[in-house]
Amino acid sequence: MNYDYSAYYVLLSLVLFTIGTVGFIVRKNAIVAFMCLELMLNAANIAFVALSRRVGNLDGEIAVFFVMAVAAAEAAVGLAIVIALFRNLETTESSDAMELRL
Amino acid sequence: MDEQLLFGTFPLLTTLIFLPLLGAVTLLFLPGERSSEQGEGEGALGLPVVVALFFSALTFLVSLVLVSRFDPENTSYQFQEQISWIPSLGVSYILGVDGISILLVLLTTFLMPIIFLASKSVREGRRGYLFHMLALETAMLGTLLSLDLFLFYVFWELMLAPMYFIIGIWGGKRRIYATLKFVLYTVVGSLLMLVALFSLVWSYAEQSGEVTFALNEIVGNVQLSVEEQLWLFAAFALAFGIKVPIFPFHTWLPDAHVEAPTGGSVVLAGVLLKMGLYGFIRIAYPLFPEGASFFGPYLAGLAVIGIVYGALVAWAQHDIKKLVAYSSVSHLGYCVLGFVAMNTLAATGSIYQMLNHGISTGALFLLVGVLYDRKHTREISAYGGLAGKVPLFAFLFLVFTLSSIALPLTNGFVGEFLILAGSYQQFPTLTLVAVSGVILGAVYMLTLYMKTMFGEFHEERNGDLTDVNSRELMTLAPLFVLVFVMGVYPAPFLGMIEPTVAQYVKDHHERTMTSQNRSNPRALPSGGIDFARSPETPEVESETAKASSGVPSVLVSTAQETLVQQVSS
Amino acid sequence: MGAVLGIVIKGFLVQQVTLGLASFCTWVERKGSALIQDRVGANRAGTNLYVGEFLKTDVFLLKPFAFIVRNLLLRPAFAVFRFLGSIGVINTLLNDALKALLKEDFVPAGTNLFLHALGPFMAVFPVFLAFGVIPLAPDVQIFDTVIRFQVAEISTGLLFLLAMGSIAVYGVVIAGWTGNNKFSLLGALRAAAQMISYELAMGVVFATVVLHFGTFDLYRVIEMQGGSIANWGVFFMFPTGFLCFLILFIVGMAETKRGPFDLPESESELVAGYFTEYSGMKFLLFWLGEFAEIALFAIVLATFFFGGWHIPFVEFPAGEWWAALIGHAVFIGKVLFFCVLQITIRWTLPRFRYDQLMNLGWKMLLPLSIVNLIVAAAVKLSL
Amino acid sequence: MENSLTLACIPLFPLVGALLTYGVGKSSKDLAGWVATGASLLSFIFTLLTFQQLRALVGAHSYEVAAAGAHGAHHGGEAQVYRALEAPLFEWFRIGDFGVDFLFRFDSLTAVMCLVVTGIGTLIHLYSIGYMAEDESRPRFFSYLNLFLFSMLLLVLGGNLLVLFVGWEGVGLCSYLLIGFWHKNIAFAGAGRKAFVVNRIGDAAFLIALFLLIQHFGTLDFVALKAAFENTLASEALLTAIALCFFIGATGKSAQIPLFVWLPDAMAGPTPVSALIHAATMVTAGVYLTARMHFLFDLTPYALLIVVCIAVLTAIVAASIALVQNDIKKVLAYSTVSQLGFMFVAAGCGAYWVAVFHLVTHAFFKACLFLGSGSVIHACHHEQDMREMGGLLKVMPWTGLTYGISTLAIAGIFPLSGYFSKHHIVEALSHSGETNPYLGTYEAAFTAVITAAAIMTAFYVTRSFAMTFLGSYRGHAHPHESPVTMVIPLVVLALLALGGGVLNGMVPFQLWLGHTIPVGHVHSSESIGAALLHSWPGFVGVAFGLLFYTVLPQVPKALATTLPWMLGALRGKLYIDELYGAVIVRPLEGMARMLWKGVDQRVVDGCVNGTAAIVDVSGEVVRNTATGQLRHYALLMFAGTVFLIAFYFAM
Amino acid sequence: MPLVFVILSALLIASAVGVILFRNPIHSALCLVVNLVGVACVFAALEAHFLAVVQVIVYAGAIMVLVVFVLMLLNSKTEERTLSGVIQLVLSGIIGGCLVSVVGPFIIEQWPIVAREEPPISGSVEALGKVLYTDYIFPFETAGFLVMAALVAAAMLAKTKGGDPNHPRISEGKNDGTIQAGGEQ
Repeated sequence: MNYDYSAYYVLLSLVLFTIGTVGFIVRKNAIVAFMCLELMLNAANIAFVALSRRVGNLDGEIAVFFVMAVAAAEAAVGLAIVIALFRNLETTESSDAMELRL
Repeated sequence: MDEQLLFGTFPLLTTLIFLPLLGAVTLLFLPGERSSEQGEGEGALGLPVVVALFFSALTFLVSLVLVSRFDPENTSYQFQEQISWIPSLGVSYILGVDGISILLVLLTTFLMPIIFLASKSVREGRRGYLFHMLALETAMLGTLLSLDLFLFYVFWELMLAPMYFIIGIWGGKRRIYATLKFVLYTVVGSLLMLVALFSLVWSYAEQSGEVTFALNEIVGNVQLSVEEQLWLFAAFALAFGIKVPIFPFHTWLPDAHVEAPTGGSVVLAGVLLKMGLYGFIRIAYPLFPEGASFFGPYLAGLAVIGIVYGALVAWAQHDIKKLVAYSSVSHLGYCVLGFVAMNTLAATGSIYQMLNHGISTGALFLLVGVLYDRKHTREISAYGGLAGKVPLFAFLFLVFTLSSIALPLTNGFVGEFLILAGSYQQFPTLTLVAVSGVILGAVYMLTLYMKTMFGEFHEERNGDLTDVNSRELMTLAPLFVLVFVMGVYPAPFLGMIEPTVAQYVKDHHERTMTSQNRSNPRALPSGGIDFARSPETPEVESETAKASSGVPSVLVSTAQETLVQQVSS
Repeated sequence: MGAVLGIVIKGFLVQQVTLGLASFCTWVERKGSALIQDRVGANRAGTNLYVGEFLKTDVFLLKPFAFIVRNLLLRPAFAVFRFLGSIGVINTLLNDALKALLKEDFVPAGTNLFLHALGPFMAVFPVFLAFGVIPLAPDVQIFDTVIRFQVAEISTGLLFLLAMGSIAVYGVVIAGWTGNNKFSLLGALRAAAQMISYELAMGVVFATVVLHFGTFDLYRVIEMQGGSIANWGVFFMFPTGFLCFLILFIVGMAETKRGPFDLPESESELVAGYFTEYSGMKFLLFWLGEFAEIALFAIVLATFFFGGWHIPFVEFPAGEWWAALIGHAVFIGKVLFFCVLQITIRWTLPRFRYDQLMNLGWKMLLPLSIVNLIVAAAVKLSL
Repeated sequence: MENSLTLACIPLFPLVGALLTYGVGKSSKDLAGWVATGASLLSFIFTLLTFQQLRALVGAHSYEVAAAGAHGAHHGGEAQVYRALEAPLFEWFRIGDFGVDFLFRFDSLTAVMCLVVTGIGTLIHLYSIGYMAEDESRPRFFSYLNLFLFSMLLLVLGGNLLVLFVGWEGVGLCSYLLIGFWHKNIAFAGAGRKAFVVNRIGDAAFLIALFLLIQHFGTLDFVALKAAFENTLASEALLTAIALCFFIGATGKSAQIPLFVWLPDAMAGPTPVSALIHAATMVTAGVYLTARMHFLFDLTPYALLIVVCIAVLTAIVAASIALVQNDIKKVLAYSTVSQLGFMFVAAGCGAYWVAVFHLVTHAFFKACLFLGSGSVIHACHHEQDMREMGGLLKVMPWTGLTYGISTLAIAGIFPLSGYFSKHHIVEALSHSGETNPYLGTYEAAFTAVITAAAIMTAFYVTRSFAMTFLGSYRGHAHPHESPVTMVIPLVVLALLALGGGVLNGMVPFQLWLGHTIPVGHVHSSESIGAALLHSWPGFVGVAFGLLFYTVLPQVPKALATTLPWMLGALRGKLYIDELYGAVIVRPLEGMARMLWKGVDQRVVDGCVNGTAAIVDVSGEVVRNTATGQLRHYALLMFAGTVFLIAFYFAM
Repeated sequence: MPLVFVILSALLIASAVGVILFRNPIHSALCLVVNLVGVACVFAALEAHFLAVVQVIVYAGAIMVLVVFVLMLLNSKTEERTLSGVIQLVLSGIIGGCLVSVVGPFIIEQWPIVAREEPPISGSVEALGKVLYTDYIFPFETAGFLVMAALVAAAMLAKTKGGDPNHPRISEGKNDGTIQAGGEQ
């Protein structure tokens, strides 16, 4: 007799997601912001797996698999951009990259 | 309304409207403007002007034909043309002319050739100027002749564009501000009108089942609740009120006039200002009798304020054109007062005064144009004692000033007298105040005349002034003649207006009665004395309210007057 | 509760085997390199240990014990000790360990203390963890409970190895960065780049191998290699198996950053690569980690391609304890063979240039392994 | 009501003359004068012809009727049958039942007026040829004079109130043009404008009266109105209102108390203008109107009371101001205002024919006085101040003689016309109590005031005669007798002033007017002795005048020193101009400027530009949220999503 | 509340907070690594073994290495605590709190804890592989393309345009690794 604790896991993922978002908003450094993004994605993955287990089929896990693929791609491009940014502005502070502002 | 078939096979009204447009287009195909610009000397008119003149004169001829075939006795719309334009929307291309619009059409086609004659003063980009003027003429004629609400609105908006360019490009220093203000003012109003238009058509469609913009159909049988009528009338009143500058919405007029080129001012004062009141006559009053009778006294009040306010402010002006602009506000105040009084005498006077104002103010602007072409300034202080130097100019200026302050034997007096006599029946107290306008009118016009024409002459400043040359005289002569003809012998003109107006007023009172009986049974006797001439219709309402004055006249005694005071809530 | 205790015991045993292998490799390297370079190698340390006055006691009562202990116990022990000293074991294992322990733990100025310590830990920890999935001996059946000499019998054993391989990169990177000087940083960058690029080839090779064996669990892989020698990994679909072995062998060398691939800590250019700033115990950890990794790859080669504890043409009954013992010995033998092989290669081939290293990794191994995978897949499907 | 062709020609000649003079004036300036005078003469001749036709028409019935209706009831009994000649030109306009047609009607009252207008008009045309000889814009002057005649004839001949109004305003226009003739001087132009505006105020009231008539009686034609008023039951308040509006119009035109300020300033125009317009014709329009609308005024005793009060007040005030004026034309101007007061008194008492009679006689001697002063001014090279003149009788005998006769006439000495009309006025005033209860109460007071005014009139007119013609010449120009073209009109007018009284002497004047307006019973002519006795105010005034200014010149100086403030006040025209300026003109100007600057620009434009500004400001505020910081955008997005989710769940 | 869940969630939350609060980027990076491994453990706890390992390999092994790599390369300094930063932290914290407080109860009542008899499916490699290559083959291929595109993009972005003039590239054959005569390297 084992209980299904998916609700707690989803709650955990919600908390992690919120922390990730807050981090993304607060941190000025582009790379840290990017990391918070990863945090958010992982939170989503947890929820996926927990609920796929409750539902009973593997769709959730497949989704996680694809999320990881996308996260990897995104990481590559994101960091490339950060490097390009650094090369131009000599800084990784997202708050310094304000040229687009009117 | 008997459905008058197309006049013979020749669509007279459509040609009238689109002839100027044809002229405008041919203007574009003329040889390059550079060459013809330097070419002609002072005397000869440029090719574009000749072409423009030809087309406007042609239009004038067509309008003369129209007038000659117009049967004054038939009060319904004549020369009707009806083609369905956008069937899905129920919009059709309906044209028609009746006693009220016939003379305004004539005025428009009459003024345009004069404006083209006077367009010499426009130096650069004259072809564009002429193009816009011709386009404007089409729009104006279209507005006057269209009997379909949608078509009316289209032409109403079309009038704006050319005027915007005329003032915007060929205007004075602050022209951008002035033209923007003018357009924004009018557009705000007309947008409200559009909304009201659609809600009207929608509610009519609900009642009658089929969507149509045709004025004839809607006017007769649309049943709107009193409140609906009030709101819709208010929207229309605002749009038209702005165009006729009724008191609070008039501030665009002085700016537009001051900054507009001479031709622009003439057409603006001559015709465009009339469109507002024409809108009231053609659309607002027939469609919403209840709203009209409720707002009537307020409009009259505003009109009278406009008269006195316009006159006083004109008196304080230093710029001639601004002074004349404010005088227009005052004159149109009379027209509105006359029309709102809603009896045959006043309404006929109002329409007649619209014609007179077009002529006298148009002429005054032409005269100011003459001075402006020579000295390029409109400041009254810049002139003085010109009577000795330019006697012909002084004489013409005197005649048109007198026409403007409604001196008997000039056209102004007939219109003003009819308006005041008629409106006295309806709004006695307001008319007393309006009569003061006559005095103030004399004050500011004669002050203007005295400051410019009399007093000592500054040789060094105005020494080089030359009197009115032949071309300018050609523009002013027809107006000069008209002033006296319409003043001494107005019968033919009034003959055209009076029957339709009489019918219009009677219809209005009937509609007010029917809509009142339907909405609130408490019978409110219709305002004003009905001067309807047709004896055969039973004088229902005037019979009951007539005191036994024993006087053979059909008029109603003072009892009537007091009744009118308490306005239906 | 029993399972947990079992895991703890197994974990301890595996740990001892790892340390044993690591120290053996250290010794082999020290003496092996000497042998290859035709020099004597370490043979002095510990050779001058005689009993002498040791445990001579005036206390009368203790004299007999002392005598027994000195002659029966100490004297042979010291003889063995001297022998070991002469072959260099004492020098490499005991002295070096002691020296590392006693050396001053130097931390460069301006770096983050915690990270400086974390570096070596992150480098070593994943390797030891990887040993958890390796079956050291065949099962032993004792009164109806089967003992499997494998700490974690998880279905994704091989993947776990791969994961641990990728985690190891952190240690190198952090170490390099906390060294706070250009050389260590460059060393770390090179190491990281090298490890990551060779991981790719490893991944693909593992895919081919799994394609053949059909499972990630190492124990079952070895079981499948039972029977005749033909079942050995090396020989499946003949060229692919051997090719996998070859690529994996090279990748192994690269992953451990030794041998011809030891650019990161090459003395001539980068002083000591990413662990230049490390001394004392932290340096020892790096060193141990390195040798454990050599042992790890040796084990992987042995299990996947040479049939683990299987002896060709001989079958042992399952579950017997003595069979397990022989199997383990066989398995350890193979592993030692590969360790020695790696070490000898290290001391023979010159160091690759960095671009040659990268070319080899990206332009030769990776395509080869992919082709190999495709061929293997094609063949497997066609069967 | 027979139609007569000649009637239509009367106003035609001056109209054609006005255009012709201007045309001719282009070529030769002198000829213009003669053309204008010719046109005026032709018009006079045609008036005589039409007069004959009317006499023929009326003559047949006049005498027996007159005899029978000896005491025609004031309420216009059917005694006199109304005879008139008509010339309907065209129908002006017809709206519904209310129609107005351009129609001339020539009855006995109009005849008298026409004769006066065209007669004196022609004389003054003749006179102004000489007077304006050296002014180079003469053609313009003469065309304006002819235009004035045309307008005045329209006013007088008008068959209905609207045509009368056309003439009414036309005359106002011509007075504006003529007063401001020498427009180089801005003050003269200002005087012209002032005259026109003040007239316009009167006209406004006139218009209101017209509207009331249209509303309640539906027609403006005199005959129709008269019939309508026969048995109307309209409330008296209404009728009084109409009457008062007409009276305000009359005061505007005929310069009574509230609106008389423009007449003294009108002296800025050339003297013939003053003579023709501001003495003989235009100013009398008010009296003519009252006479013409007698059927209305008879029904409103209260209105008549107001008319008499104002008339008496005007008479006494104008006379007192005239006492101290030094400018010869100003003296005559105030005397005109005063005499008009006399006429309105007569009209107010219901004796319309007396008012008309005084109007006629006044036209003769006042025109003669003005022309006399004109020739004096002409001689002294436009010197108008009497203190610069003196002893001109010797130099200018003819002008002096005619001026003397007219002085006696205006003073009301027996044999001259002045006495007769003035005497009848006093008499009418004393009997006014019978017909009008209101007047009864004030009868005595009014008679006293009027007699005082008569004395003052005699005094100041003699003073002006003495200061200009008697004593020694104080000016430094060398005056000489005026040319013959100027002297002839003077002589003719002097003779008319002398014999004017005869007109009534033989009763026909009163009877003649009886055909159109109620004239009451005919008095038997009184004996010469009584007449001499009744003209005592004249003798007293003349005596004192001569005494003060020839024999005892130091008395007026003494008076001046003892009562300086009164002298100053009178000389300053009782500061009425300044009063009007302060109370009406200045505030209006201030309000105009305030309305323009304040309301128009600040309030209305303020709102318009205000809305534009609001859009600007709000745009600026919103723009600041785009800080360019990635974090801020992220925060906003996060907040937004949370809000949405919360909202979703809250639903 | 299972013990494993409590420990893991505590670990995760602590490491997550660590990621956002550490001022030195490297520290937060490492915290994230811990967090990722924690997530892998959660997957393992939820019987999704393949995902756990893949998580470690992909996230911990590849992405974080890249991140640390870049952090090292750009040696970003520790951020100093600014007032606006604090304000934003508080503000977003509050908003985050709202989110949790709003969605939390919904989650709990949406998926109540319920006893389950039949053993939950195990996320073993075979099962996942079977599903992945049958039902989800198309998304799998697109994921492949996506990653490929990302790599190309990253390469393009990070590559210095035309290389650094004074450091000619080895691959272009211009630099055989020996130090140029000019001495500058």
